[in-house]
Amino acid sequence: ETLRFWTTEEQPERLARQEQMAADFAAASGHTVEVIPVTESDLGTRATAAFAAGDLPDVIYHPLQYALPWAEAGILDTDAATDVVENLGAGTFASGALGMAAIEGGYASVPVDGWTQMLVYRADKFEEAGLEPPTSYANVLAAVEKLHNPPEMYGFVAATKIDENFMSQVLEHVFLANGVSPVGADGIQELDEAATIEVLEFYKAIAEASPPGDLYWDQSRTLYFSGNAAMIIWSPFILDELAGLRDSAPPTINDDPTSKDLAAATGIVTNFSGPSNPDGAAWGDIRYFGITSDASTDAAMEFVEFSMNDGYGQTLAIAPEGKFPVRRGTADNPTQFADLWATLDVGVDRKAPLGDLYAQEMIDEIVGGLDVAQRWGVKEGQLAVASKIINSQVINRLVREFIDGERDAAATVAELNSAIAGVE
Amino acid sequence: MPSLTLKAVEKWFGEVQVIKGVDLEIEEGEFVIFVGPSGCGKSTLLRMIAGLEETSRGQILIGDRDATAEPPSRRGLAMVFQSYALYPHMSVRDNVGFPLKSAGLPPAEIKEKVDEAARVLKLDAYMDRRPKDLSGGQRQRVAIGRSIVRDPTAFLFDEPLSNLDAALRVEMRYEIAKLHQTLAATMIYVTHDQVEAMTLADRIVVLEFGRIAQVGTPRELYERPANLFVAQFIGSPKMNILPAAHVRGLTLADGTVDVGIRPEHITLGMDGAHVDGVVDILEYLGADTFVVVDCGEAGKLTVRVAGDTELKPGDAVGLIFNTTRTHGFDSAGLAVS
Amino acid sequence: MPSLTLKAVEKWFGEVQVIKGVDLEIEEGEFVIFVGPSGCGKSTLLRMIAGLEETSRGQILIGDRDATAEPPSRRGLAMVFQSYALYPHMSVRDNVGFPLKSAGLPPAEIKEKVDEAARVLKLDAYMDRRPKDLSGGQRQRVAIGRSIVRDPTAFLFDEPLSNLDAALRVEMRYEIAKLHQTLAATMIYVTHDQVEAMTLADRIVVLEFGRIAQVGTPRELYERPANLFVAQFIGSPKMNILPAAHVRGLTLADGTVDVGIRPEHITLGMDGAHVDGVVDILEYLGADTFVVVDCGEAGKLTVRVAGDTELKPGDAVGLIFNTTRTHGFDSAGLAVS
Amino acid sequence: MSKLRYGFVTGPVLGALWMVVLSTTVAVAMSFATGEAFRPHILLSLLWGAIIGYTISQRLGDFWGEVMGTASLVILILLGMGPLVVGEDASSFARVFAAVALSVAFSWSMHLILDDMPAKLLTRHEFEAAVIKFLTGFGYIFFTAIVLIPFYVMVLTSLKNQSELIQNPLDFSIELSKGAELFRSYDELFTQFNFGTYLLNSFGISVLTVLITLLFAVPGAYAVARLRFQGRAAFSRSILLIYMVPMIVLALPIYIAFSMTGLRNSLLGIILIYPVTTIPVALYMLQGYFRGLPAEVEEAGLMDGLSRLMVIWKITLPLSLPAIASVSLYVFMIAWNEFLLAFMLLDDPSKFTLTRGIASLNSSEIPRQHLMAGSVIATVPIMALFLGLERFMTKGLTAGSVKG
Amino acid sequence: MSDAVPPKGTGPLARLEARLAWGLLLPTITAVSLVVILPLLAIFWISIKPVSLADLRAPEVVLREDLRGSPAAAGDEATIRYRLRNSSQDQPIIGVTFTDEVPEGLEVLEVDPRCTLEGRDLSCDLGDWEGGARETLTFPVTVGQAFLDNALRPQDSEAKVTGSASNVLTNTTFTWDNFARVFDGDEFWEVLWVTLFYTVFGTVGALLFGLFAALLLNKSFKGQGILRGLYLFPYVSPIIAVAFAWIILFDPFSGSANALLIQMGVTSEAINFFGERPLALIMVTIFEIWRYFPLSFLFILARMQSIDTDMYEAADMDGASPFQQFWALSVPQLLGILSVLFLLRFIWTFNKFDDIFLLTGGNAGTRTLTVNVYEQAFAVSNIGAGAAVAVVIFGCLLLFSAFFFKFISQEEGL
Ligand SMILES: Nc1ncnc2c1ncn2[C@@H]1O[C@H](COP(=O)(O)OP(=O)(O)OP(=O)(O)O)[C@@H](O)[C@H]1O
Ligand SMILES: Nc1ncnc2c1ncn2[C@@H]1O[C@H](COP(=O)(O)OP(=O)(O)OP(=O)(O)O)[C@@H](O)[C@H]1O
Ligand SMILES: [Mg+2]
Ligand SMILES: [Mg+2]
Repeated sequence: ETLRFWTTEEQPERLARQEQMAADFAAASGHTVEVIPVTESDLGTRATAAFAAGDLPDVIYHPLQYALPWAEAGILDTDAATDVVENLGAGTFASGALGMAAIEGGYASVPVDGWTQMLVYRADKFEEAGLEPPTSYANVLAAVEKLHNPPEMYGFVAATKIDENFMSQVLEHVFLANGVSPVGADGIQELDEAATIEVLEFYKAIAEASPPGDLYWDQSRTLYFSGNAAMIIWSPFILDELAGLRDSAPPTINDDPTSKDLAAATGIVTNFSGPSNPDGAAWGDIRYFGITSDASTDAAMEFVEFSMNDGYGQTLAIAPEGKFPVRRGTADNPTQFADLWATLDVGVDRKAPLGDLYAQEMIDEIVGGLDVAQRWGVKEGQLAVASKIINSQVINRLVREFIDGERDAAATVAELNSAIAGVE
Repeated sequence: MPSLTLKAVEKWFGEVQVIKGVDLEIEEGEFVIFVGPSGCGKSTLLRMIAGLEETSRGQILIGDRDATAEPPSRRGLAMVFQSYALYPHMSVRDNVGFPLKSAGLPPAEIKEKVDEAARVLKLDAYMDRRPKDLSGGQRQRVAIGRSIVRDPTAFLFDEPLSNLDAALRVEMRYEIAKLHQTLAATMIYVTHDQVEAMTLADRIVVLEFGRIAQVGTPRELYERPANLFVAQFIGSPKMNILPAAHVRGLTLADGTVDVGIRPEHITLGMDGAHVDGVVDILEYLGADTFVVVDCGEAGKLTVRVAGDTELKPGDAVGLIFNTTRTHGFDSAGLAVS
Repeated sequence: MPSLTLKAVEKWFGEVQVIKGVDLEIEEGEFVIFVGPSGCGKSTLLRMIAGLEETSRGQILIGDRDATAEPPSRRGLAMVFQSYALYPHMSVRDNVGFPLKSAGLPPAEIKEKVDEAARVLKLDAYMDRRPKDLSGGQRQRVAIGRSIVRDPTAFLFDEPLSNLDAALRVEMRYEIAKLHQTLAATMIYVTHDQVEAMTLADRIVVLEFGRIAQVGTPRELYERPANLFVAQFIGSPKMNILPAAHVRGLTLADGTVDVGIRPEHITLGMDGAHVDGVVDILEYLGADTFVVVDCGEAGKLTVRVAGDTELKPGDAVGLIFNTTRTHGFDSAGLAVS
Repeated sequence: MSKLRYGFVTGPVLGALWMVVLSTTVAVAMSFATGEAFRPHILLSLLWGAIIGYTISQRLGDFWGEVMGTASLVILILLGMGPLVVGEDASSFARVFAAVALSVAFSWSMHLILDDMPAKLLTRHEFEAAVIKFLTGFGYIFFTAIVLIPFYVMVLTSLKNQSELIQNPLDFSIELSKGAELFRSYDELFTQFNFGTYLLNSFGISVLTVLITLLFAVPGAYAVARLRFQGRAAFSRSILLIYMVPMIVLALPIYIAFSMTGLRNSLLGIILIYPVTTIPVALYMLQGYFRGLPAEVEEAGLMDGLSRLMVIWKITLPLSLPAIASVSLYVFMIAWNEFLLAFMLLDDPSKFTLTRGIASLNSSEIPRQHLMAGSVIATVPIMALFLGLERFMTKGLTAGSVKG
Repeated sequence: MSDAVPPKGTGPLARLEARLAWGLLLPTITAVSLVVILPLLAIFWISIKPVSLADLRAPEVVLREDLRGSPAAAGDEATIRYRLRNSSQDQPIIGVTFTDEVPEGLEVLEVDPRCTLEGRDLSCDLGDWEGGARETLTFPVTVGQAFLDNALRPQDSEAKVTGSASNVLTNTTFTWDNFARVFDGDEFWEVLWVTLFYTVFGTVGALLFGLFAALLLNKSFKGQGILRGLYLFPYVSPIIAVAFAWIILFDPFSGSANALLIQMGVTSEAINFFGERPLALIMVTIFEIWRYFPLSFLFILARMQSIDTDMYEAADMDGASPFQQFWALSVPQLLGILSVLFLLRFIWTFNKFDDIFLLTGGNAGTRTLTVNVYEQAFAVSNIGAGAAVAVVIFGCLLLFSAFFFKFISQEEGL
């Protein structure tokens, strides 16, 4: 069989690793795998289109937000995924990750890896200015107040490009921090007006402390790397290039593109809180292998099992800094993969294990976040609905319009409520 | 058996009738010229004979074969166009040989016939040039060459000389006359230049608004025009026409309304003048001078005098008609004799 | 004081010399016509006078003002173009009034002058039409009207009649002659039609390859051509030229190489024939017949005889020249007397 | 308006405006070339421009006077009091170069503008002639700038790397010393991003589109142009009408139909659909040309014994080669540049056309010099074609379309 | 002699010609109607159907079978499990049945009441299904030696499933919801306004710039050909290349244009050209002008060069100054081509999709009708709504075309 495998990890180096794994799989099983990169922002449309055309690939590597909607739309063969999980042993997976993809009678997809979103900040500047780490709205705003000094230093680089997933992620994180969710136990629920207004005003404040333009991960990282941003929100994937291990995205804070100075000056926060939710929340993302309804099921299952077993090391090694194992080990050795992960090198052009680059407590903070990370609708069992709302990007759009000053906060909340209700 | 016969031929463009019933027989070897003012339907009639225009009504016989429904390629006629219509992408040789090649003749035979035509038309020197590298007269000759090679039943010419300058036109006219003498083929020729018509034709067909006004030899048309239209159309400067009432001392047939007299049949002199007038303008042309005489109510008359006349504008003159050469026309414009 | 003077005027297009030093004086009120074969530089010379072409060398004086460097708008001349060059989007009235409007005249004055021009040219009936709704002759009249309104120092005409058909051309020719009589203005007129030149001009300037071949009245040119070129260019059919060696019994001036004789100065007859020949072709034209006689080494000669001649191709004839009307030319083509 | 018509008014006014135009031009050009800070000083530009305009219009100096004037303008600029302000850190060479370029260009062009203009009262013609020369100069600079700048940015961005660009977005100077390293983006596109395949796909598809289009359009256009039949006029119009249907309206059902028949995401589907979008254009262009061919040549063919079809083959086609070349080029261009359908219908990188390939460079973590390098790769062939065959291309454009 | 009425019918030569003409046109007509007419009809059909992208695939029964329990020896117990579900969450499937063959060596102990077992042929009738229905059937079996020998698993023999579902595309459910959705709220009017702004200013701007450029190049000088070629670049380059070049040039963050403006002191802070209302709309309009002025330029230049120079010479003689000539002669002469260009460009600008899609994706107040089609159909996956917008566009188009033909037939004699 020839399998087609869609992956959102489309950078050339990462693709190369996946192709290597595919080749190993081919050697082991005789099935060849064609690795097809798909831009993450296109993934939803393309999968739907391919489904309509009866032209789905066999396996899709996809983020959490698609798992349940796709299962519902019939794109995923949930039975196959369930069988894979069973074959591998449900007990070997981190229960949170598995739970997020659970459906009636099984699992939508097979969880692969995950990460927690981080608030990355210039610890050195914070210290200089005598600021508290940015663990809450108030702390962030205080830091913005002190540090925002464009164009040398922007207080924040907030996501404002509405068709990028990145903005959805950042926004959800900020909403969660203040305990606001569009879904409740019974599905869609009205947003809490007071708390939402706090979120909106906060986001507007950090957007105003950002450079103009449609911003997403790219500008956030570039500005932070050039030393022109005090705070950004980013995924752990930043950790290797932050330490100067990747030439195509070097820190430009000084003349040495391999400098580790910036890494040393950086602090990290995963659990973030707002005024209406003092406990705060972390935001995590899990990636899954979905087996599609058009797949050659047996071969596809074999491929997924291989990737989660013998190939798992390679899967994680694509970018260990952002791929924490959600399968911790096998039945025989329950910590096999967790141990393996700890030894993997990060970086592209230069390599080093994470432990060489960052303090252990920082790594623990990052990794530990995954277990407590939240998403809208997970607790309530309404993840599918929440995913649809996110995928429709209405929240991005309306928040952006609020930032642009088209509406006031209260009107925006009303608009948000009606737009969210409009997502069937 | 006539070479070509038109029977009550009509042509309609939509609701407009352009050829209004033409009957004509053309004999083998005859040189027939269609003349008439612009828009009278000369080209249309020729194209109907060629098969390039559908015949709306009536019949066209080639020999005794009814060719009305035949496409042009089957009629076996050759045509020379006003614009020459040479194939710009082919050499002269290929242009001339093209009809033979389309007919599928063997190359040797084509070569022979093309060389023969080239010899007749003195084209040898530029057989390998493209049409664009030829002068107007040469192009015209190539176009004729292309018609000759096929030995057509008849040649059709649509104003073949009108794109040439005056000197060249005289020369080519001479060559076409020679060609007709040599080939003795049936030729139908359209022109609006009456000099061409007079000098070349065996028979002239004068068309007026899609109808035949008169058919006859050049001399017949010049000397015995059947109606006012032909009288004025043939001859240059044109025949003077004046109301019979204003002419003194002419015996005229009954019903004569207008009298026609050509400029060369008037002499100047006071005695026995048929009309009097004042010299208006002199047109000196070297050999002759045309004197325009303003005769008051009789209108302006043109008189041909010798080139070296001593007349001046304003001189009073009397006009004496050569009475054997006057023409009378009735109220419908038809000649009375 | 002459109205217009050209002094050693030259025109170069890049490396090519088109006008090769022309000197000419044109008197007030004179009608001067430039003739010559196509490409000899007639239009170029006229456009240099108009100021539409730069003068490469030499001077152009208007009155006694040196106008060589003036733009067209300042020269105060008016020009009528071959293509009429009417403004297609303006009514006749606006076309005629345009020069006045450009000059910023008040509307009332414009109206007056335009109406006056319309009256002279009989344009009244279609003052509100667009040029495209006019016939050729009417357009020509509008173009003339546009020149008249400005009271120009001189009128320039570039082949104004060549786009008209034969009948209309005769008519407009008559009108231009009349107009010149009426306005008595200086007119410079370009044509390649020698009939126009002969009938209209006070003085004809014959150009040959950018040089003046001869200047003179029509009669001078016809009767005393200064060289072979003028002799053959003026007169239709053109003058017969034959080598002096083949003519019998003519007393010729020293150095005469070629003898010229016009068709109307030859009579047919055996006795005392200067040349013998065989009738080649007869061109019957009604009033006259032109007989082309093949005289062997003397070449083909054209003879004008009466229209009703009884000659046939192949008849042997003798040609008797009117000895007072022969022209002698030396080896350089210049007339010898 | 008439007040302006004095040499001593028109001269300074045009001089002042022209100086603004030129100093802006030089500032932009120098900024783009060196990345250093050059900017026009509008007030000083107006002042100096007016002064020089006045001197030239009044013929106050001889040749040497003008040279002196030009030199003092150079010095003024270098002293920072001229129409052009140069940043502190600019190299002295760039500084001097800019000053000299501006001064010489200004003096020389001001001369041309005011050349034929008398010093005192102007006629309408003289005044307008000077204004027109000014506007012409401005027009050339303006259009050349707006056309060239985006392409300049495109090409030079593709040769730089991300961090260089971010540090100084104006600095397009390239370090030739980097040699082949400059073309790293191109190299990566071809080695890692499959651009070789895209190029081949695009080329193949475009050529096939041209061939299929001609196959359909030539007979159709001939029929519409030459043959008389009922409904010809209506047909002629519906060609234009079809030509006006927006692609996106068609793309939707085509997308659906292709999805359901499995033609989506296949090169076959693209090759099926492209010609149909170009046939109406080609038909329209060719019929225009056929109409312009002399009917008599074809009639001569008929008289010479050919059937209609043979006439088309042996006479019309050879005669329309230039038109066919134009149409082919134009269709090739459409197919090569086509983006929407490729974007909607193609998913697999192995099947991408160039435009689709570039689109895929846009939204990933791919540095933007790659995006620009991709753009350059797509643009260069069409430009080369265009420059080489400008005559045909322009004819194709005018004959065929007002469409974009 | 002759009748005064034209003959009826066509002559033989005309018939021959007409037949040939239709023969030559047939391939084109077929192709074009397949790809243009048919889709247009489809658009109308879809616009009144409640259909989203995923509905294009009719619901079907998805079945998976496997053997549960890992029997190792003959006599072990296991279960054959059939898991079935309706692939659609909302569409019903009627008459769901399946048949399968039980592998040799498996002894079925108990048969579900909805199923019958004859020999080794199993057939089940599951009745009608609602959307989202799923079903698991289990059959306890004992394993015989034959099974262990053959190593044939239950899933190796394909089960045959029947069940009919109606396809939204072809059934008779109709709805006006799509149109309601399109016209609902302020959004439509905003989109319409944006479209008109973009179209009118884009068209007029391109015409004016084209006119200016044509005036510049309407004289012969050295390098005229090169400049003409150069000025056509924006139009002939691939849209995607120039659109991205613009995006990068005007990037608020690291674009050269902003850097330049800041350096020249025009603005102190970077301007977000493509991301800010109403600047984004103005920018896409400027882009449109930039990209299409070459076309107007080309046409106007061609027209200018076909104007008789005699006319200008006559005006020179008549003493008209250059501006007078421009207003009194050139402008009226160009009016024809300008109006034709205006109409055509108007229609095509109205139809334009790629440019805005690439530049802003329809954000920041630049969503035109065409971008809306894409948004509705693909971003929101609601094909029906997309089709409804397309129908609206098509309506506008017909309106323009009627106007166009009425006008153009006078101007150009089309
Ligand atoms: N295809 C056509 N449709 C309608 N009318 C036509 C067509 N062709 C010719 N006519 C009309 O038929 C009449 C005769 O045209 P035709 O070309 O035969 O005239 P003609 O005598 O050859 O004139 P000319 O000397 O100018 O060539 C004209 O009034 C012309 O307008
Ligand atoms: N702009 C030009 N550039 C180069 N050569 C030119 C130009 N205009 C005219 N000529 C050449 O100058 C010569 C004279 O041209 P001109 O138009 O004056 O002739 P003409 O006597 O008016 O001829 P015609 O009777 O055909 O109008 C011709 O050989 C022509 O080719
Ligand atoms: Mg005709
Ligand atoms: Mg001329």
